Amino acid sequence: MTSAPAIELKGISKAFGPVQANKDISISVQPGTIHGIIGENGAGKSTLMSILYGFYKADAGEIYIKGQKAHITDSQAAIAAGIGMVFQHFKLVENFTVLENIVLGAEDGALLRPSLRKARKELRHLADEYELNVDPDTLIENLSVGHQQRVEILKALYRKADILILDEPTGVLTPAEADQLFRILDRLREEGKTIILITHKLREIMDTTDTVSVMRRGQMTATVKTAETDPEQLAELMVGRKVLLQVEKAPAQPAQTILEVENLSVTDDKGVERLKNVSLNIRAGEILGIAGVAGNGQSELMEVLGGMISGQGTVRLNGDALDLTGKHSDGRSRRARGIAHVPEDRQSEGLIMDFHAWENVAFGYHHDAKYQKNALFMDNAALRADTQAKMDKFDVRPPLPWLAAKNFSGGNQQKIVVAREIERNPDLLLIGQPTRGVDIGAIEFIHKQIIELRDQGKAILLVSVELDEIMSLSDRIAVMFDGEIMGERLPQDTNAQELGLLMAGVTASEGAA
Amino acid sequence: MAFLDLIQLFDTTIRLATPLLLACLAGLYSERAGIFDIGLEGKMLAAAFFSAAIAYSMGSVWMGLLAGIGISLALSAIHGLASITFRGNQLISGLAITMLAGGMTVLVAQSWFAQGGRTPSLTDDSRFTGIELPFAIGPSEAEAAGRPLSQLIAEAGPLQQIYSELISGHSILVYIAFALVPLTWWVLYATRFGLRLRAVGENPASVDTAGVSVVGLRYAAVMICGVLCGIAGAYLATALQAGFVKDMTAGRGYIALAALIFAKWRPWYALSATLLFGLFQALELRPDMIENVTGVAVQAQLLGALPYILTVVILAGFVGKAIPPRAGGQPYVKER
Amino acid sequence: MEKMPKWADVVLIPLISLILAAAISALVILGIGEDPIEAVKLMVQGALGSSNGWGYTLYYATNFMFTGLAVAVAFHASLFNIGGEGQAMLGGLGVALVCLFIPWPHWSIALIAASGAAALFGAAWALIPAYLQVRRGSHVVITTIMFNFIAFSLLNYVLVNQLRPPRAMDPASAKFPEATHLPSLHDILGTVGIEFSKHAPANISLLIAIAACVGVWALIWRTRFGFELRAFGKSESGARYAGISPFKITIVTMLISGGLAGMMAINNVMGESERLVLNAVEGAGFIGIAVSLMGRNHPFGVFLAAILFGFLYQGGAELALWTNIPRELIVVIQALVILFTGALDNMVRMPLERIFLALNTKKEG
Amino acid sequence: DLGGKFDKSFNEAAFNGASRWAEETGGKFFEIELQSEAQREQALRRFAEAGANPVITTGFAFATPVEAVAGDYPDTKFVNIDGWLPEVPSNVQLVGFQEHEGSYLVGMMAAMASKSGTVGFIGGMDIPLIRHFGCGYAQGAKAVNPDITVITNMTGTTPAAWNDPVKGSELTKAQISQGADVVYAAAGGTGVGVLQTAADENILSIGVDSNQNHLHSGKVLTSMMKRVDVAVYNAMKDGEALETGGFTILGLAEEGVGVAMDEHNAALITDEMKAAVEEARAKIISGDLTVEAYYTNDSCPVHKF
Ligand SMILES: Nc1ncnc2c1ncn2[C@@H]1O[C@H](COP(=O)(O)OP(=O)(O)OP(=O)(O)O)[C@@H](O)[C@H]1O
Ligand SMILES: Nc1ncnc2c1ncn2[C@@H]1O[C@H](COP(=O)(O)OP(=O)(O)OP(=O)(O)O)[C@@H](O)[C@H]1O
Ligand SMILES: [Mg+2]
Ligand SMILES: [Mg+2]
Repeated sequence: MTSAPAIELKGISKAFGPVQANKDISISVQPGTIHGIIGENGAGKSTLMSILYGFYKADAGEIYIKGQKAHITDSQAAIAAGIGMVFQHFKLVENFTVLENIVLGAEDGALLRPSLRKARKELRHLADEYELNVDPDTLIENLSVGHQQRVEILKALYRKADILILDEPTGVLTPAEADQLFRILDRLREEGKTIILITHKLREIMDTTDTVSVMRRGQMTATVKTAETDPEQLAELMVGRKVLLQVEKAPAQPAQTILEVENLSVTDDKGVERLKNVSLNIRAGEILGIAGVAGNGQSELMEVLGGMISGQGTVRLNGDALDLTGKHSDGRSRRARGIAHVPEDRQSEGLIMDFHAWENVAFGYHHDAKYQKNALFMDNAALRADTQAKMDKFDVRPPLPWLAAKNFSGGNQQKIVVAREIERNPDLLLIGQPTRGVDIGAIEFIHKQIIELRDQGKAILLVSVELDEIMSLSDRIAVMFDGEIMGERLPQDTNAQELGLLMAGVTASEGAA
Repeated sequence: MAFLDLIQLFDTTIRLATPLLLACLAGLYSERAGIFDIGLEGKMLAAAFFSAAIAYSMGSVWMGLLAGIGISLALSAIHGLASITFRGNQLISGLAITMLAGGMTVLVAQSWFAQGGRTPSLTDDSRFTGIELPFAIGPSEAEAAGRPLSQLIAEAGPLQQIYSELISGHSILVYIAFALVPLTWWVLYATRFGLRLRAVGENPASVDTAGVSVVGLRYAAVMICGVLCGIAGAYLATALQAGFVKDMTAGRGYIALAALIFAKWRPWYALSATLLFGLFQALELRPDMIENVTGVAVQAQLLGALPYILTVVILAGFVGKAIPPRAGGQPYVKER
Repeated sequence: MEKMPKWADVVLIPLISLILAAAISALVILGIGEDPIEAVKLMVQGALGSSNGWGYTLYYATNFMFTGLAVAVAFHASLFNIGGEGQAMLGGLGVALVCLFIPWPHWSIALIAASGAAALFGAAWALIPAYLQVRRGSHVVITTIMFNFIAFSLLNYVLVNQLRPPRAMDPASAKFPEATHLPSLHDILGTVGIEFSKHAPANISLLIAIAACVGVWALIWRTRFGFELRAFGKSESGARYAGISPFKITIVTMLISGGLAGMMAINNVMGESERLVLNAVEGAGFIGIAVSLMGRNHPFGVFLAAILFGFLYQGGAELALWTNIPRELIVVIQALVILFTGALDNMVRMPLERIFLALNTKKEG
Repeated sequence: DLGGKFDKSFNEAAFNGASRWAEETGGKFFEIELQSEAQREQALRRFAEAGANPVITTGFAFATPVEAVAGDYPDTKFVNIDGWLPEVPSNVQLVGFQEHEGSYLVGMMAAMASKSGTVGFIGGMDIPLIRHFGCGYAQGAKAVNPDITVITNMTGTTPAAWNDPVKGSELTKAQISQGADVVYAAAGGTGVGVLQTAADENILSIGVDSNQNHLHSGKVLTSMMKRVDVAVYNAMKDGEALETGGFTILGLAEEGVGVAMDEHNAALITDEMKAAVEEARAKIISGDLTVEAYYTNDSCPVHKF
């Protein structure tokens, strides 16, 4: 192929205040191909695409579209250049109809009615052509996530985009929905459209893309033909060194049952049942891993056990029932009972970003007797000393109790949370996404801590969307789909494929049938 | 209670509801675009003063109206600067603007006219007077007949009473205010601008990624708000009254805000809400009417507080739920 | 990495904002044909030049400490209490009832009871908006605005129909009995041999206000409740994780906030006018917002800002007395301070951050 | 008082009295217009300390502060107009007016001028003083026409009622719709709105305190003048010689109250009116006719408020 590249980026740089999100990035993408971009959390993928889409302004660099230098000053210019983007977080107006969302910004004139009429016709046309069916008159808030994504794609197509950027489109989709998405993408590629696909999932990259670029810490580390690479190489490029996929650990020695969960259900404030009659138990000295696509009830399970939301059913800790709805159903009561909780979202839940590190080390445990000076006041000096000790032990860098949480890097923030929870010496540790957005060194460290806690005879409930992490840490694996436990497996008796099917809601029997 | 009494009560209601309606619609544009505005009161007050001051000094009420709109726009620009450009706290900005207007009007009025913070009374050309609609019994008929207008109307048939007393005889600004209701509805729901305006108040990122300027839309909304507050203020000082006195808005901006919540940010509901609150104000002036009808004397203080109490009740969700535009009050930040 | 050193945030930004507000105020004074330098001289002379001036300055400052603390406490829990005005009105009612209807043997006991009543009434008036926010989802900002108006109507009703003595014209209560009159600064300082103006209204409430500053500081930064309050204010989801009850924090914080605003009444109602007049609060509830913003929500900052505003108030009164500058000038200054420190904060902050960032990178480079 | 210096009525009259004294004698006077409660005492003290003598205050709200301050400045004389105190300190003079007498006269004129048999009264703040005005007015009107309807409204219960022309205007319209064709405004700055609306709607109005006939020439029937200016002027003229320690009551006899007749209302006043008013005036002064004061037992014999 000798035609001009559909997209060419030269020397793109972008800083957000002190954070250098993109550093001198150059890539070129051929027309009619699917180009993958992978990279760790925070590598700068979304930023780069947002620059291409005119959402952010680059500090330096040039953009060429079909060989022509383009001045993409805002999204309008990007749309005019034929670029469409489906953001990681959808940009839809929840209480507008599908139709209104589609015409928004692409109206034909000052009056709405002709635009809407035209869009309705065009929409029917697009639906037929690409199998993108959605009811134009439904409100967005009444659509499933998968359908909302279709609206986003339709928005781009309606604007005649022939370059389509998708930012982590499958993170929120079921495997079936994801498969359908990839069929649509194939169709679009056949039409000659150029697609940029951002994802964390190596399988998707291998299956669908023609070429792939790897980003790390704001820089583009490599661009290769998909056919000429393999997942191991990509993973290595992504994190900058060989990944230790296997965690070293001794076999579990489970003892008495610590946690018993029977028929636990959670209904959210919209009345949707998020957790459906879940039953499980964990014994002392074992790690139960929960696998599943994000949004299938794992968060609710953690939250109800951690006392953040209420639920129905029975939960026993060391044989005594926990209060699930009443006065003692909050996080404080859970901690008092010996449950520690590393939440999935450390920035908005696990830490108060504006608090000093020493305040965060007391966060949740601020009623502990050892932190009190007297009946009235807290003992801040003791707290700071305690923090210093924890920071040294967990190798938090920099080891300064006075620093505000927001001024630590993600991995060190996570270490503070993990230190706080593990050092409490709980009977049960709930730990969600322990290594999300954490660098590889910290991952290893945190994994080691989890195993050590297990070996001290504690029960651990681990939730992670990283299948690798689940497989390598857990002593037993439960798979959740749509609020239910689809099945339990032992890591040594299963493989990613089987788990993947369960995660998609396909049970073994169905699979066989 | 006689029919005519009722008509007259409603007539008063219309006059008193007009500034509330204008301010309420002003707030509607701004808040629908996601900019909360508790500074309606201040903008009205500043506009009231400047419209009266300019109308007096130039002898033209239209110049006064323009001046009122102008000063209100200037305050809107400050609000826009604070809440859009500098992404500050919209509530604090609104509050500061109201205080600024409260202080500045008196300060300027005192140094300009030296009449203790008021403007001189406006005479005929420098104020809006009632418009007599065709076929209505108005002052000219009264003059011709040489009898008081009230008598002529009392003798007319009920339809003519409604027409002459209730519908005819208001100042042009009243008719403009009422015409603004369907206009606002149309703008909001039938035009491109309206779609974008509503979208920017719900999810500004959706507008931004659609290639439309969030800042531009929000400024436009804030400016429309300024224009309407300007008219509201000018109405107070040059139509309802003939001159400015200190603090003459007397909390109307806040009542309008209450009405806006009551109206769930919708134009037709805004009309009903402001008419209701206008009726409360009218009844406050006619305690005899309530007493005649209900047989109990209602405390004037209670009537005065009713709009606020009702708003709290509505806000508390005991009677229908008022959900504000989702992005309301939050500055749009795309880069931290 | 911090974008800016702490001292710049705590000292430099408010200072620049204040200078901007002062500069515009000076322009306003010039605009109405007066001399700003003369005006400042007169204000300083009138407010700080004599013990009488100080007495008034401190009297006003006492009011503002209470209302400023009220706003600041709520701010830490991310609640914006605009209802200080109404809460202080109700506090006044509490003080009046206690002073009028119970025969007190000594001012000290009366003061304790009146403080309690003031705090109770103010807190009660804040309770409803707080409850409606946590349980019914109505925003305290709007409800407290509404409650200011409702408080005014209520007070108006009570004063006109219940508390106004026969034959009196004012919507005001009768004078409180002698036994409830509080010692003024003159009396207090007299005991240690310091001459102080006899007539200035500053009174023992000042000491209570200062104690309240210390108390609020300890509450916010030294107690478990303060810890929870600040955590809740910074991150609601974090608070939910830690088992901090939003209901408890919101309700208790607003009670404290309303109570502090109500406590203002021991200064203006019990200490100064010694009767309850209709507009006793005179906007101090709103000034509390300016004071809190200016003082960066820290009790010590509130203390300093309250004195600054007390100075502005007394100085402004002097201006109105001896020049043609109306008292509304203070309202303008107050509005400008709120505008610059509160709403246009980023206008000052963004360029400063850029400067510090540039300095830092240079240092590192 | 809080109505503002240029309310075209009460406060303005006081200011005019002071100005007249200043012009005539070349003396100097300090003045301040208050917006704040705590300031009342402060201002009194500052004036007293600055050597002002006498210190004159207008408005009943000053009575209490004057009482509080007076004791501290025994050498300064204080005057309060309209105030009432149970005990008058020795250096304080309280000036009161027989407003009901003047109001009686304008009530008579209103009744004579009314064609509809309904006259109106719009008061400012609802306080005994204003009812006192209204009561005299009603008595006068009923004296002329026993069947006359007198409609009364008060603007409010707070000091803001002195300064709310919008309400004044709406109340006027409400009274007009109830048939009133003469309205008497005893409402400070609010009266500006009353007179304005009356003129707009082509009915007659009656001003108060100052002579307000000129505000809408030919539309203001008359004004019930309360010679605050005279009281202020006299107090200033007397200076240190001012008698204190009691009440001064200024009635028709002392020319403290009266009706305004000038070129602006000449056309409206019939000879019959003039004669009736003169007669009543003479009778009241001579004591042949007593106008009941509202204060006597806090109610009005001919009207229910
Ligand atoms: N609007 C913003 N303001 C400030 N910093 C930002 C902003 N958006 C991103 N960043 C920062 O820029 C860096 C790159 O972020 P970006 O979202 O591009 O990463 P990503 O590769 O898309 O990560 P993820 O896989 O988590 O989506 C991160 O450190 C992030 O915190
Ligand atoms: N003037 C101020 N304005 C705003 N925040 C402040 C101010 N002074 C201190 N803080 C903040 O208040 C918190 C505690 O302050 P505090 O006064 O307790 O500290 P300290 O007394 O100096 O420290 P220590 O607790 O060691 O005695 C810290 O988060 C600090 O950053
Ligand atoms: Mg991303
Ligand atoms: Mg009419």
